[in-house]
Amino acid sequence: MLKLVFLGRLEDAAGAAEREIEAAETYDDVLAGLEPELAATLRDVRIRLALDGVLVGDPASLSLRDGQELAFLPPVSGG
Amino acid sequence: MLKLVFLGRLEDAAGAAEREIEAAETYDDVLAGLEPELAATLRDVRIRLALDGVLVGDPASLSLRDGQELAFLPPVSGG
Amino acid sequence: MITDVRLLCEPFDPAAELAAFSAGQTTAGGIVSFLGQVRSGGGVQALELRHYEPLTLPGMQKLAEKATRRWPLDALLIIHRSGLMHPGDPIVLVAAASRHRRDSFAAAEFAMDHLKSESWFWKRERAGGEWRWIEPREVDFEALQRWG
Amino acid sequence: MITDVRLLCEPFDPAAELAAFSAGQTTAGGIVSFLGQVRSGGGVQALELRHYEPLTLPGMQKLAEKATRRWPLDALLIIHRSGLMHPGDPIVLVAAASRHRRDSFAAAEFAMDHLKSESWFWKRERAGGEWRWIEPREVDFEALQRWG
Repeated sequence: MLKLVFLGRLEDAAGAAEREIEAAETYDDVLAGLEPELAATLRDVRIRLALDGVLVGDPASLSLRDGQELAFLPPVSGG
Repeated sequence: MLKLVFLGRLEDAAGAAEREIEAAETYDDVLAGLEPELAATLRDVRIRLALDGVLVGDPASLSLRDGQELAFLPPVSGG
Repeated sequence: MITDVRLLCEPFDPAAELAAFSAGQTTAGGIVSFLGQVRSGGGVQALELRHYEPLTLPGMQKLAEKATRRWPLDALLIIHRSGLMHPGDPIVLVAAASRHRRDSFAAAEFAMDHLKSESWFWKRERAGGEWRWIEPREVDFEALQRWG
Repeated sequence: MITDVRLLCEPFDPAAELAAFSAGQTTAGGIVSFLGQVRSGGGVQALELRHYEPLTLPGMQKLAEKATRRWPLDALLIIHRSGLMHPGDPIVLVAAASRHRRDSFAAAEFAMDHLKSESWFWKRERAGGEWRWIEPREVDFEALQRWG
Protein backbone atom coordinates (compact mmCIF):
# COMPACT_ATOMS: atom_id res chain seq x y z
CA MET A 1 0.00 0.00 0.00
CA LEU A 2 1.02 3.62 -0.61
CA LYS A 3 -0.51 6.60 1.15
CA LEU A 4 -1.09 9.67 -1.01
CA VAL A 5 -1.57 13.07 0.67
CA PHE A 6 -3.14 15.98 -1.23
CA LEU A 7 -2.49 19.45 0.15
CA GLY A 8 -4.37 22.68 -0.50
CA ARG A 9 -6.51 22.81 -3.61
CA LEU A 10 -5.32 19.31 -4.62
CA GLU A 11 -7.61 17.99 -1.91
CA ASP A 12 -10.58 19.22 -3.95
CA ALA A 13 -9.12 17.74 -7.13
CA ALA A 14 -8.64 14.36 -5.44
CA GLY A 15 -11.93 14.48 -3.51
CA ALA A 16 -10.14 13.76 -0.24
CA ALA A 17 -7.07 14.87 1.72
CA GLU A 18 -5.65 11.34 1.70
CA ARG A 19 -5.99 8.19 -0.30
CA GLU A 20 -4.50 4.71 -0.05
CA ILE A 21 -3.48 2.98 -3.26
CA GLU A 22 -1.87 -0.31 -4.22
CA ALA A 23 1.90 -0.31 -3.99
CA ALA A 24 3.61 1.17 -7.04
CA GLU A 25 7.29 1.34 -7.91
CA THR A 26 7.62 4.55 -9.87
CA TYR A 27 5.96 7.93 -9.93
CA ASP A 28 4.53 7.16 -13.38
CA ASP A 29 2.98 3.98 -11.98
CA VAL A 30 1.29 6.07 -9.28
CA LEU A 31 -0.14 8.56 -11.76
CA ALA A 32 -1.20 5.80 -14.14
CA GLY A 33 -3.41 4.33 -11.41
CA LEU A 34 -5.28 7.63 -10.81
CA GLU A 35 -8.19 9.20 -12.66
CA PRO A 36 -6.74 10.84 -15.82
CA GLU A 37 -7.98 14.31 -14.87
CA LEU A 38 -6.38 14.11 -11.42
CA ALA A 39 -3.16 12.73 -12.89
CA ALA A 40 -3.03 15.67 -15.32
CA THR A 41 -3.51 18.13 -12.44
CA LEU A 42 -0.69 16.52 -10.47
CA ARG A 43 1.73 16.78 -13.42
CA ASP A 44 1.82 20.59 -12.94
CA VAL A 45 5.53 21.43 -12.59
CA ARG A 46 4.77 23.82 -9.74
CA ILE A 47 3.65 20.90 -7.58
CA ARG A 48 6.38 19.59 -5.30
CA LEU A 49 6.52 16.07 -3.92
CA ALA A 50 7.58 14.82 -0.52
CA LEU A 51 8.27 11.16 0.20
CA ASP A 52 7.96 10.25 3.88
CA GLY A 53 8.30 13.92 4.74
CA VAL A 54 11.39 14.59 2.62
CA LEU A 55 11.18 16.84 -0.44
CA VAL A 56 11.81 15.06 -3.71
CA GLY A 57 14.12 16.68 -6.27
CA ASP A 58 13.26 14.73 -9.38
CA PRO A 59 10.01 12.68 -9.37
CA ALA A 60 11.36 10.44 -12.14
CA SER A 61 14.06 9.20 -9.78
CA LEU A 62 11.56 7.94 -7.17
CA SER A 63 11.72 4.32 -6.15
CA LEU A 64 8.72 3.58 -3.98
CA ARG A 65 8.28 0.94 -1.32
CA ASP A 66 5.26 -0.49 0.43
CA GLY A 67 3.99 1.65 3.34
CA GLN A 68 5.47 4.94 2.25
CA GLU A 69 3.69 8.31 2.20
CA LEU A 70 3.78 10.47 -0.92
CA ALA A 71 2.57 14.06 -0.52
CA PHE A 72 1.59 16.45 -3.32
CA LEU A 73 2.37 20.07 -2.42
CA PRO A 74 0.92 22.87 -4.57
CA PRO A 75 2.29 26.42 -4.31
CA VAL A 76 1.95 27.68 -0.74
CA SER A 77 -0.25 30.57 0.37
CA GLY A 78 0.46 31.03 4.04
CA GLY A 79 0.21 33.62 6.79
CA MET B 1 11.28 89.58 34.30
CA LEU B 2 12.31 86.88 31.85
CA LYS B 3 12.17 83.17 32.55
CA LEU B 4 15.09 81.10 31.26
CA VAL B 5 14.70 77.33 30.86
CA PHE B 6 17.77 75.08 30.57
CA LEU B 7 17.18 71.64 29.06
CA GLY B 8 19.36 68.55 29.26
CA ARG B 9 23.00 69.06 30.16
CA LEU B 10 22.48 72.85 30.19
CA GLU B 11 20.70 72.38 33.50
CA ASP B 12 24.01 71.31 35.02
CA ALA B 13 25.83 74.24 33.39
CA ALA B 14 23.26 76.70 34.77
CA GLY B 15 22.95 75.01 38.16
CA ALA B 16 19.16 74.82 37.84
CA ALA B 17 16.50 73.90 35.30
CA GLU B 18 15.01 77.39 35.40
CA ARG B 19 16.09 80.90 36.33
CA GLU B 20 14.36 84.27 36.43
CA ILE B 21 16.31 87.28 35.26
CA GLU B 22 15.67 90.99 34.84
CA ALA B 23 13.89 91.90 31.62
CA ALA B 24 16.25 92.17 28.65
CA GLU B 25 15.56 93.35 25.11
CA THR B 26 17.99 91.34 23.01
CA TYR B 27 19.61 87.94 23.15
CA ASP B 28 22.99 89.57 23.68
CA ASP B 29 21.56 91.44 26.68
CA VAL B 30 20.43 88.11 28.13
CA LEU B 31 23.83 86.48 27.70
CA ALA B 32 25.64 89.57 29.01
CA GLY B 33 23.76 89.23 32.29
CA LEU B 34 24.85 85.60 32.85
CA GLU B 35 28.07 84.14 34.24
CA PRO B 36 30.68 84.29 31.43
CA GLU B 37 31.24 80.52 31.45
CA LEU B 38 27.51 79.78 31.15
CA ALA B 39 27.13 82.43 28.41
CA ALA B 40 29.96 80.79 26.46
CA THR B 41 28.30 77.39 26.79
CA LEU B 42 25.00 78.79 25.52
CA ARG B 43 26.67 80.32 22.43
CA ASP B 44 27.21 76.79 21.01
CA VAL B 45 25.62 76.86 17.55
CA ARG B 46 24.04 73.46 18.12
CA ILE B 47 21.84 74.92 20.87
CA ARG B 48 18.38 75.91 19.64
CA LEU B 49 16.20 78.56 21.27
CA ALA B 50 12.47 78.61 21.84
CA LEU B 51 10.61 81.77 22.84
CA ASP B 52 7.30 81.08 24.55
CA GLY B 53 7.36 77.57 23.10
CA VAL B 54 8.12 78.61 19.50
CA LEU B 55 11.48 77.73 17.93
CA VAL B 56 13.61 80.75 17.10
CA GLY B 57 15.35 80.89 13.71
CA ASP B 58 17.92 83.63 14.31
CA PRO B 59 18.70 84.55 17.95
CA ALA B 60 20.00 87.97 16.81
CA SER B 61 16.49 88.86 15.62
CA LEU B 62 14.92 88.32 19.05
CA SER B 63 13.00 91.20 20.60
CA LEU B 64 12.13 90.20 24.15
CA ARG B 65 9.27 91.39 26.31
CA ASP B 66 8.61 91.22 30.03
CA GLY B 67 7.14 87.89 31.19
CA GLN B 68 8.35 85.78 28.30
CA GLU B 69 9.98 82.33 28.53
CA LEU B 70 13.23 81.65 26.71
CA ALA B 71 14.31 77.99 26.51
CA PHE B 72 17.79 76.70 25.63
CA LEU B 73 17.62 73.35 23.81
CA PRO B 74 20.82 71.33 23.36
CA PRO B 75 20.96 68.42 20.87
CA VAL B 76 18.31 65.85 21.74
CA SER B 77 18.98 62.28 22.85
CA GLY B 78 15.61 60.63 23.12
CA GLY B 79 13.99 57.20 23.17
CA MET C 1 19.80 33.30 22.04
CA ILE C 2 16.28 32.14 22.75
CA THR C 3 14.33 30.80 19.79
CA ASP C 4 10.69 29.89 20.32
CA VAL C 5 8.94 28.50 17.24
CA ARG C 6 5.44 27.08 17.47
CA LEU C 7 2.78 25.76 15.12
CA LEU C 8 -0.57 25.96 16.90
CA CYS C 9 -3.86 24.32 16.01
CA GLU C 10 -5.73 26.24 18.71
CA PRO C 11 -6.29 30.01 19.17
CA PHE C 12 -3.61 31.96 21.02
CA ASP C 13 -3.44 35.28 22.84
CA PRO C 14 -0.85 37.47 21.09
CA ALA C 15 -0.77 40.10 23.87
CA ALA C 16 0.02 37.48 26.49
CA GLU C 17 2.62 35.83 24.26
CA LEU C 18 4.31 39.14 23.54
CA ALA C 19 4.26 40.15 27.20
CA ALA C 20 5.92 36.86 28.17
CA PHE C 21 8.49 37.26 25.41
CA SER C 22 9.30 40.86 26.39
CA ALA C 23 9.53 40.05 30.09
CA GLY C 24 12.48 37.79 29.37
CA GLN C 25 14.27 40.36 27.22
CA THR C 26 15.66 42.81 29.72
CA THR C 27 19.04 43.20 28.02
CA ALA C 28 17.49 43.98 24.64
CA GLY C 29 16.97 47.61 23.79
CA GLY C 30 14.25 46.97 21.26
CA ILE C 31 11.55 44.44 20.50
CA VAL C 32 9.75 44.47 17.17
CA SER C 33 6.62 42.42 16.69
CA PHE C 34 4.32 41.65 13.80
CA LEU C 35 0.79 40.43 14.38
CA GLY C 36 -1.26 39.19 11.46
CA GLN C 37 -4.94 38.58 12.04
CA VAL C 38 -7.91 37.55 9.92
CA ARG C 39 -9.36 40.70 8.39
CA SER C 40 -12.94 41.54 9.10
CA GLY C 41 -15.04 43.17 6.43
CA GLY C 42 -14.49 42.19 2.80
CA GLY C 43 -16.99 39.36 3.11
CA VAL C 44 -14.66 36.66 4.41
CA GLN C 45 -16.59 34.53 6.90
CA ALA C 46 -13.83 32.12 7.80
CA LEU C 47 -10.29 31.23 6.91
CA GLU C 48 -8.61 27.86 7.12
CA LEU C 49 -4.91 27.16 7.05
CA ARG C 50 -3.68 23.66 6.39
CA HIS C 51 -0.16 22.44 7.02
CA TYR C 52 1.78 19.27 6.36
CA GLU C 53 3.09 17.90 9.62
CA PRO C 54 6.47 16.55 8.41
CA LEU C 55 7.44 19.80 6.66
CA THR C 56 5.72 22.84 8.17
CA LEU C 57 7.17 23.14 11.67
CA PRO C 58 10.67 21.97 10.59
CA GLY C 59 10.55 24.64 7.85
CA MET C 60 9.61 27.31 10.40
CA GLN C 61 12.51 26.20 12.60
CA LYS C 62 14.93 26.45 9.69
CA LEU C 63 13.62 29.94 8.94
CA ALA C 64 14.26 30.96 12.56
CA GLU C 65 17.82 29.64 12.34
CA LYS C 66 18.40 31.62 9.14
CA ALA C 67 17.19 34.82 10.80
CA THR C 68 19.28 34.31 13.92
CA ARG C 69 22.39 33.65 11.83
CA ARG C 70 21.81 36.80 9.80
CA TRP C 71 21.15 39.31 12.59
CA PRO C 72 22.56 39.51 16.13
CA LEU C 73 19.31 38.81 17.98
CA ASP C 74 18.76 38.21 21.67
CA ALA C 75 15.55 36.29 21.02
CA LEU C 76 13.14 35.34 18.25
CA LEU C 77 9.53 34.21 18.53
CA ILE C 78 7.50 32.72 15.68
CA ILE C 79 3.96 31.49 16.33
CA HIS C 80 1.78 30.43 13.39
CA ARG C 81 -1.75 29.11 13.51
CA SER C 82 -3.12 26.25 11.49
CA GLY C 83 -6.78 25.21 11.31
CA LEU C 84 -10.04 27.14 11.20
CA MET C 85 -10.10 30.86 12.04
CA HIS C 86 -12.61 33.69 12.00
CA PRO C 87 -12.35 37.45 11.43
CA GLY C 88 -10.26 39.09 14.14
CA ASP C 89 -8.46 35.86 15.07
CA PRO C 90 -4.66 36.03 15.21
CA ILE C 91 -2.88 34.03 12.50
CA VAL C 92 0.76 34.78 13.03
CA LEU C 93 2.94 36.51 15.62
CA VAL C 94 6.62 37.21 15.07
CA ALA C 95 8.78 39.04 17.59
CA ALA C 96 12.48 39.83 17.52
CA ALA C 97 14.56 41.28 20.34
CA SER C 98 17.97 42.79 19.83
CA ARG C 99 20.32 45.40 21.16
CA HIS C 100 19.84 47.64 18.12
CA ARG C 101 16.40 48.27 16.76
CA ARG C 102 17.31 47.97 13.08
CA ASP C 103 18.25 44.32 13.57
CA SER C 104 14.88 43.62 15.22
CA PHE C 105 12.98 45.35 12.43
CA ALA C 106 14.91 43.54 9.69
CA ALA C 107 14.64 40.11 11.31
CA ALA C 108 10.90 40.40 11.93
CA GLU C 109 10.22 41.54 8.36
CA PHE C 110 12.49 38.82 6.96
CA ALA C 111 10.63 36.18 8.96
CA MET C 112 7.24 37.48 7.79
CA ASP C 113 8.25 37.63 4.13
CA HIS C 114 9.44 34.03 4.27
CA LEU C 115 6.45 32.78 6.25
CA LYS C 116 4.17 34.32 3.62
CA SER C 117 5.72 32.83 0.53
CA GLU C 118 8.00 29.98 1.50
CA SER C 119 6.34 28.21 4.40
CA TRP C 120 4.28 25.07 4.00
CA PHE C 121 0.81 26.47 4.53
CA TRP C 122 -2.23 26.37 2.28
CA LYS C 123 -5.06 28.80 2.81
CA ARG C 124 -8.71 28.76 1.90
CA GLU C 125 -11.39 31.33 2.61
CA ARG C 126 -15.12 31.03 2.99
CA ALA C 127 -17.14 33.87 1.48
CA GLY C 128 -20.80 33.76 0.53
CA GLY C 129 -20.93 30.27 2.01
CA GLU C 130 -18.34 28.95 -0.47
CA TRP C 131 -14.80 27.79 0.35
CA ARG C 132 -12.11 28.89 -2.09
CA TRP C 133 -8.38 28.04 -2.10
CA ILE C 134 -6.11 31.08 -2.18
CA GLU C 135 -3.35 31.22 -4.75
CA PRO C 136 0.02 32.72 -3.84
CA ARG C 137 0.34 36.44 -4.53
CA GLU C 138 2.99 37.90 -6.81
CA VAL C 139 3.65 40.72 -4.33
CA ASP C 140 4.73 38.17 -1.74
CA PHE C 141 7.36 36.72 -4.08
CA GLU C 142 8.61 40.22 -4.80
CA ALA C 143 8.91 40.88 -1.08
CA LEU C 144 11.21 37.86 -0.80
CA GLN C 145 13.65 39.06 -3.41
CA ARG C 146 14.80 41.92 -1.21
CA TRP C 147 16.61 39.46 1.01
CA GLY C 148 18.84 38.07 -1.74
CA MET D 1 -7.46 56.73 10.63
CA ILE D 2 -6.95 56.56 14.36
CA THR D 3 -3.90 58.37 15.72
CA ASP D 4 -3.09 58.02 19.39
CA VAL D 5 -0.06 60.00 20.57
CA ARG D 6 0.80 60.24 24.24
CA LEU D 7 3.59 61.63 26.39
CA LEU D 8 3.45 59.88 29.76
CA CYS D 9 5.14 60.83 33.01
CA GLU D 10 4.06 57.60 34.70
CA PRO D 11 4.86 53.94 33.87
CA PHE D 12 2.65 52.19 31.32
CA ASP D 13 1.87 48.58 30.42
CA PRO D 14 2.91 48.00 26.80
CA ALA D 15 1.15 44.64 26.52
CA ALA D 16 -2.17 46.14 27.62
CA GLU D 17 -1.71 49.14 25.31
CA LEU D 18 -0.90 46.92 22.35
CA ALA D 19 -3.82 44.60 23.08
CA ALA D 20 -6.20 47.56 23.18
CA PHE D 21 -4.74 48.96 19.97
CA SER D 22 -4.99 45.60 18.15
CA ALA D 23 -8.53 44.94 19.35
CA GLY D 24 -9.70 48.00 17.45
CA GLN D 25 -7.87 47.03 14.27
CA THR D 26 -9.98 44.26 12.82
CA THR D 27 -9.78 45.45 9.22
CA ALA D 28 -5.98 45.66 9.27
CA GLY D 29 -4.08 42.66 8.07
CA GLY D 30 -0.94 43.48 9.97
CA ILE D 31 0.17 45.32 13.07
CA VAL D 32 3.83 46.10 13.66
CA SER D 33 5.01 47.27 17.04
CA PHE D 34 8.25 48.48 18.52
CA LEU D 35 8.88 48.42 22.24
CA GLY D 36 11.94 50.11 23.66
CA GLN D 37 12.80 49.47 27.28
CA VAL D 38 15.58 50.43 29.66
CA ARG D 39 18.33 47.85 29.24
CA SER D 40 19.41 45.90 32.27
CA GLY D 41 23.04 44.93 32.71
CA GLY D 42 25.73 47.33 31.53
CA GLY D 43 25.73 49.06 34.90
CA VAL D 44 22.93 51.55 34.29
CA GLN D 45 20.99 51.98 37.53
CA ALA D 46 18.44 54.49 36.31
CA LEU D 47 17.53 56.56 33.29
CA GLU D 48 15.79 59.88 33.19
CA LEU D 49 14.16 61.51 30.21
CA ARG D 50 13.33 65.18 30.29
CA HIS D 51 11.00 66.91 27.86
CA TYR D 52 9.97 70.50 27.20
CA GLU D 53 6.23 70.79 27.54
CA PRO D 54 5.56 73.35 24.75
CA LEU D 55 7.53 71.38 22.13
CA THR D 56 7.72 67.68 22.91
CA LEU D 57 4.14 66.44 22.55
CA PRO D 58 3.34 68.79 19.63
CA GLY D 59 6.48 67.46 17.90
CA MET D 60 5.34 63.86 18.43
CA GLN D 61 1.94 64.74 16.98
CA LYS D 62 3.56 66.27 13.89
CA LEU D 63 5.65 63.14 13.47
CA ALA D 64 2.50 61.01 13.59
CA GLU D 65 0.89 63.19 10.92
CA LYS D 66 3.96 62.82 8.71
CA ALA D 67 3.83 59.04 9.02
CA THR D 68 0.12 58.82 8.29
CA ARG D 69 0.51 61.03 5.22
CA ARG D 70 3.35 58.88 3.91
CA TRP D 71 1.83 55.39 4.34
CA PRO D 72 -1.78 54.21 4.09
CA LEU D 73 -2.26 53.27 7.73
CA ASP D 74 -5.42 52.24 9.54
CA ALA D 75 -4.03 53.37 12.88
CA LEU D 76 -0.90 54.63 14.54
CA LEU D 77 0.05 54.60 18.22
CA ILE D 78 2.98 56.48 19.74
CA ILE D 79 3.56 56.39 23.50
CA HIS D 80 6.72 57.90 24.95
CA ARG D 81 7.75 58.09 28.59
CA SER D 82 9.31 61.05 30.30
CA GLY D 83 10.68 61.08 33.83
CA LEU D 84 12.62 58.57 35.92
CA MET D 85 12.87 54.95 34.78
CA HIS D 86 14.69 51.80 35.87
CA PRO D 87 16.08 48.76 34.02
CA GLY D 88 13.28 46.82 32.35
CA ASP D 89 10.87 49.78 32.32
CA PRO D 90 9.23 50.55 28.96
CA ILE D 91 10.36 53.84 27.38
CA VAL D 92 8.60 53.92 24.04
CA LEU D 93 5.89 51.96 22.24
CA VAL D 94 5.06 52.52 18.59
CA ALA D 95 2.44 50.48 16.73
CA ALA D 96 1.20 50.78 13.16
CA ALA D 97 -1.75 48.94 11.62
CA SER D 98 -2.29 48.70 7.89
CA ARG D 99 -3.73 46.49 5.22
CA HIS D 100 -0.29 45.58 3.89
CA ARG D 101 2.47 44.63 6.25
CA ARG D 102 5.24 46.55 4.50
CA ASP D 103 3.47 49.83 5.24
CA SER D 104 3.22 48.94 8.92
CA PHE D 105 6.89 47.99 9.10
CA ALA D 106 8.02 51.15 7.32
CA ALA D 107 5.82 53.51 9.35
CA ALA D 108 6.88 52.02 12.68
CA GLU D 109 10.57 52.21 11.79
CA PHE D 110 10.16 55.76 10.44
CA ALA D 111 8.50 56.83 13.68
CA MET D 112 11.23 55.25 15.80
CA ASP D 113 14.06 56.79 13.78
CA HIS D 114 12.52 60.23 14.17
CA LEU D 115 11.70 59.79 17.86
CA LYS D 116 15.32 58.85 18.49
CA SER D 117 17.00 61.76 16.79
CA GLU D 118 14.46 64.52 16.19
CA SER D 119 12.15 64.52 19.18
CA TRP D 120 12.53 66.93 22.09
CA PHE D 121 13.84 64.58 24.74
CA TRP D 122 17.02 64.74 26.76
CA LYS D 123 18.35 61.66 28.46
CA ARG D 124 20.63 61.07 31.39
CA GLU D 125 21.77 57.82 32.97
CA ARG D 126 22.89 56.97 36.44
CA ALA D 127 25.79 54.51 36.67
CA GLY D 128 28.09 54.00 39.65
CA GLY D 129 25.93 56.50 41.54
CA GLU D 130 26.69 59.30 39.04
CA TRP D 131 24.24 60.94 36.65
CA ARG D 132 25.56 61.60 33.14
CA TRP D 133 23.80 63.34 30.24
CA ILE D 134 23.74 61.27 27.04
CA GLU D 135 24.90 62.87 23.81
CA PRO D 136 23.10 62.05 20.54
CA ARG D 137 24.54 59.12 18.63
CA GLU D 138 25.87 59.39 15.08
CA VAL D 139 24.15 56.12 14.13
CA ASP D 140 20.78 57.66 14.94
CA PHE D 141 21.38 60.52 12.51
CA GLU D 142 22.42 58.04 9.85
CA ALA D 143 19.19 56.09 10.43
CA LEU D 144 17.23 59.27 9.67
CA GLN D 145 18.84 59.82 6.30
CA ARG D 146 17.18 56.74 4.84
CA TRP D 147 13.85 58.56 4.84
CA GLY D 148 15.02 61.44 2.65
